[in-house]
Amino acid sequence: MNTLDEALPQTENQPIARICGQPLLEIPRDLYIPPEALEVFLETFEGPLDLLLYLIRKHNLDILDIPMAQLTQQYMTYVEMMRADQFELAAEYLLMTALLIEIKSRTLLPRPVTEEEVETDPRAELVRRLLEYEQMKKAALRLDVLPQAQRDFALVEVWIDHIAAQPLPQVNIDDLRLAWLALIERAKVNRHHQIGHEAISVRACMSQILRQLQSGKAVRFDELFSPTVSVTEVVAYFLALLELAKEMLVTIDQPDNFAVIYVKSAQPTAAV
Amino acid sequence: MSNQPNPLLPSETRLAFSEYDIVRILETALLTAPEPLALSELKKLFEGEISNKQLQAALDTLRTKWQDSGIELVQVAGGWRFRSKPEMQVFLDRLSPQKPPRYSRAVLETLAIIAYRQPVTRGDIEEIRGVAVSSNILKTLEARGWIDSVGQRNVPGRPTLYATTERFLDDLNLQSLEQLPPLDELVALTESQDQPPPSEPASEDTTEDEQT
Amino acid sequence: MSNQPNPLLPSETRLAFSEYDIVRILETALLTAPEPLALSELKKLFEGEISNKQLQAALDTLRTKWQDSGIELVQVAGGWRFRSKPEMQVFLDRLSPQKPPRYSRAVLETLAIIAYRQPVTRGDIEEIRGVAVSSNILKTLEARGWIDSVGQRNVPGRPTLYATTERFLDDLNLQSLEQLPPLDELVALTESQDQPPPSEPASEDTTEDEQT
Repeated sequence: MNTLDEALPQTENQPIARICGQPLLEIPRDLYIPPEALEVFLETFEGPLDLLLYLIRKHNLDILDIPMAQLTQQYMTYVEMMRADQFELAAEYLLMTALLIEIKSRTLLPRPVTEEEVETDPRAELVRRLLEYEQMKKAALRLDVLPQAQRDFALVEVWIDHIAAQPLPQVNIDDLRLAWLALIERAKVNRHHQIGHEAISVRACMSQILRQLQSGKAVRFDELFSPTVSVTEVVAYFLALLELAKEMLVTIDQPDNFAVIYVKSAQPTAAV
Repeated sequence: MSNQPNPLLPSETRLAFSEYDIVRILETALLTAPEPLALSELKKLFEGEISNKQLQAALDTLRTKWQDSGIELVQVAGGWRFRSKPEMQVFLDRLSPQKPPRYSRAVLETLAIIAYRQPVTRGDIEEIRGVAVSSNILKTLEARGWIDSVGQRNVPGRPTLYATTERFLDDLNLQSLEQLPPLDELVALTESQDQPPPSEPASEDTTEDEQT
Repeated sequence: MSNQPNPLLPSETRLAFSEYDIVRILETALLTAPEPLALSELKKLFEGEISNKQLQAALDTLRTKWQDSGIELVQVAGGWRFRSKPEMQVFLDRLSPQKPPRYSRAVLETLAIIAYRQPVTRGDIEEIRGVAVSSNILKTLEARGWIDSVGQRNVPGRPTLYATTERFLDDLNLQSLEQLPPLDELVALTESQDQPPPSEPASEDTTEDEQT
């Protein structure tokens, strides 16, 4: 599992930079870095910890027993080179230089033999930080390998045809009942107008008959009645017809006694 | 981690895609595409290694495959896309509940008058409601297919007569107008129940009125 | 136009949904949803008229139904959703050749620290990485919807605490943070200098492995 080459962020075959047209495939093995590559080199590292880790792994140093002199010297070589070329160096690199020198000088001091407390290794904090950083660095690589939405797989989102299915207001019988009640209330309050208690069926038949007459042609009276209707419906239709005649909506003609009765819309032509 | 040879990719030997793979790839692309995919784009999926005939056949297969489900493959201006069927909307709406739109009181009262007193003219409605009826209200109900004009009254101006339609009955789940609550009952109900004049809500209403 | 009685809707008699209808409705909802759907949301589709057992059975049916196709039903932190199988990506990429940019190491390391150490402040991240964290990095991750601020640490300056979001897990197809790749164990460091740590083979292992 830990076989990844963690020292460098790049995958093997990917040039980290092109210098004078030549692909730079890896950080040069020795400490010499062509000046043109320095900036690229610096950008390759995510900071002093990253650079230190690189040096440690590169030179097979034991992270738990870092030879401070060697590491400090190498680190400073890089930093000095970069400064000499006047790259703007993040303050963190200089801060790390100071830290390394401090640790180195402390390790050089003779250990007080009589000390009762176990003195902590001055390198311990640096090692802890290096390990913690390395841990996160690896975690980042592994996170990046996980399949990722939009990069490694797509999400399914089928179109919802909202327009075709635009919701319309729903009405139910109760709505109508309430609306009618409100009307009655208002009618009672506003005037003593009596709203007729007319059978709905007759009014419905009136609409129906008017529809049948819409063409403007005269229709035989008996044709207005579907053969399957019940007696009450026949009565309702008849009353509707009378009502329509009363309201002058239809004309009823019977050319002769006992002849066929024709019903016709009273309007010229129902071009509505 | 994903560098095994992909069995779906024709190898260097340039095996043609099988019909099964074509359908499978098309389906995946159409389900994940944010936009309709034109035929030219669908061909890109196969880097041209597919004939128009094969493509068309695969689209037909896909369309048939999905026809009984809640989504369907359709051809729109921009190309092909899956979309949900309108009948599924009611379920999908439960996930993101928008308040169902409601008709204004003005619309409902107008509808009630037409339902109970048909055929009626706009004047009739205004007389009963006591306020002017905007033509928007009538248009809303006509557009809904719930009322239509059935003629004109033979009086000066020849006003249009409105009646409710069969569709109105269907939509309200009624078999006939007789199934509307009877007026007598309603009148009796109001007469018995109240004395305090409920003028307040009513007058409030007339002003709020005419939006649809 | 769409107001006929919907045969899928149980009528007033409260017929239970058939298994066929459940699967069909679930499928449509999951295919059209822009986000993963939690079980509680899936239940809303049926207005509660479905047991957990029925729901789970239907999800299993759906998963099986799709397993041979190019997309699959998966469970992520936010719930259930369909996604294309990674093996299909090679075809989908042909439709939109520009891939989303890969994140820089700085972004990835910041993300890892937030994911594994959350909740953390910017100072915590800088401490671990050893460099300043530009606000662009945090903005990039916030814009992706992968991190957000979950509060402030109660110290001077009240720095913002960051954590990963459900979306982060969803986009990585994970159900919980526990499914993130495990961290390498930090060897026991500070005590190591005097006596060799008891976990010697382990620590040896780690150091050896890292060498190149």
